Amino acid sequence: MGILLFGAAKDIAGVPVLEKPAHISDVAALKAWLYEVYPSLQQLKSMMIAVNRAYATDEQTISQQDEVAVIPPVSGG
Amino acid sequence: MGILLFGAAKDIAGVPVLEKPAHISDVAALKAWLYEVYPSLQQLKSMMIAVNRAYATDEQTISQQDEVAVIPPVSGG
Amino acid sequence: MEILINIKETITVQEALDFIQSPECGGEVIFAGTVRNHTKQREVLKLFYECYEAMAISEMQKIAVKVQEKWAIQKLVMLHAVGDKYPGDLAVVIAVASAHRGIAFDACEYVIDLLKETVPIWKKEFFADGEIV
Amino acid sequence: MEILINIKETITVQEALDFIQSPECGGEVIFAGTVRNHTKQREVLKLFYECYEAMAISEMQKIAVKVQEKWAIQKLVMLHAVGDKYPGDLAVVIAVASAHRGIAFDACEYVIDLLKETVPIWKKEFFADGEIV
Repeated sequence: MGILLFGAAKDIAGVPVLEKPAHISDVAALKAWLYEVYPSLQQLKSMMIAVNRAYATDEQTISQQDEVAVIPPVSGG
Repeated sequence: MGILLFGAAKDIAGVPVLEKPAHISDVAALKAWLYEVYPSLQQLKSMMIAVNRAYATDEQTISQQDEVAVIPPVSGG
Repeated sequence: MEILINIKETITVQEALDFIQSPECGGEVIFAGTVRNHTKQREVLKLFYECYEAMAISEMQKIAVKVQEKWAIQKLVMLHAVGDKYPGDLAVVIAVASAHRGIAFDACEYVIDLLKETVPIWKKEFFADGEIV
Repeated sequence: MEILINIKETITVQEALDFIQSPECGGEVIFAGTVRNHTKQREVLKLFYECYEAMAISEMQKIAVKVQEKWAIQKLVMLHAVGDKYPGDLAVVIAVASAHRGIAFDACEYVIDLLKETVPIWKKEFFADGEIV
């Protein structure tokens, strides 16, 4: 599955979904890859990764079947 | 003016208004007189006197022109 | 601070909302007190609220003054029902509008707490077992 | 605890009230967040709310679980609007019903605080001066 992008992260990437490179197997690696491809993401106050609709730690592994999303600082309410 | 009675105080006295004896000139004297005439008022958790629509202290004087009321424990809300 | 104070037979949350909602305020906190069908496990048939209206309005105004001294609140509503009230009926509505939600919560709770302590309104409870307290 | 969670174009306080008001509960606390016509003195034309809906619903459910662990709340409503919202429009409604008003205030404030921290919803602000943030 692709990587879903929301809010400011979507604006920075310019697209709502990214293809996940096959070699990325955990959250830390995904973040590093995102920062490399879109350096502006480093300007976000925070960038969380959600795996299967739940906030994930850097150590969490990611498989091809997982629903992965990039969560910039939320601002609901 | 008469003395207005509300809530449990009105139920105990059995009337909504009492004639104020002319010799009563402060809140403490009014309370003493009320307790004497209606001893059951002593069963109330509290009995405040309002003079001109504001809670009054025992020391406050009462004139014939004042609006006086007996305020048992309130239970609004 | 704009203030709406009212004591009458029937009150609604909507009239409180209509008064406080405005594009200037971001946060509104509303407390609605309804008649419960039980008190300490005993079935309640109805309540009867009476009030010393002139003094009740005056005490509510005093609460509004205290709120104004403590917090930057834009709008405050205090509504209280009187007469026969049945389970599910609204007895009281407090509504507060402020730019900041934290103080709106604080002010709303303060108002209902103080109203229950100082405003001369009395309820009589009519229980299913026949007792009236 | 009965729970109503909803994310949609238009929300109302009334639907929250309809869900929480019951003769079993004495106290209802409602928080309504409306779009303000200014942010830090700058005029706001509109907000646009987007959300990661499946996860937002899941995070709202997690908040409900935490509320249930902390307090004896009977009913909880969380509504959030999405799409274009103009000054005065409702953005969020939280409603809590409980037999005791103190915990209803605590729970309602807890829910809105946590919702703003954890639920994946984002707003874009469209300012009168043309900036979009």
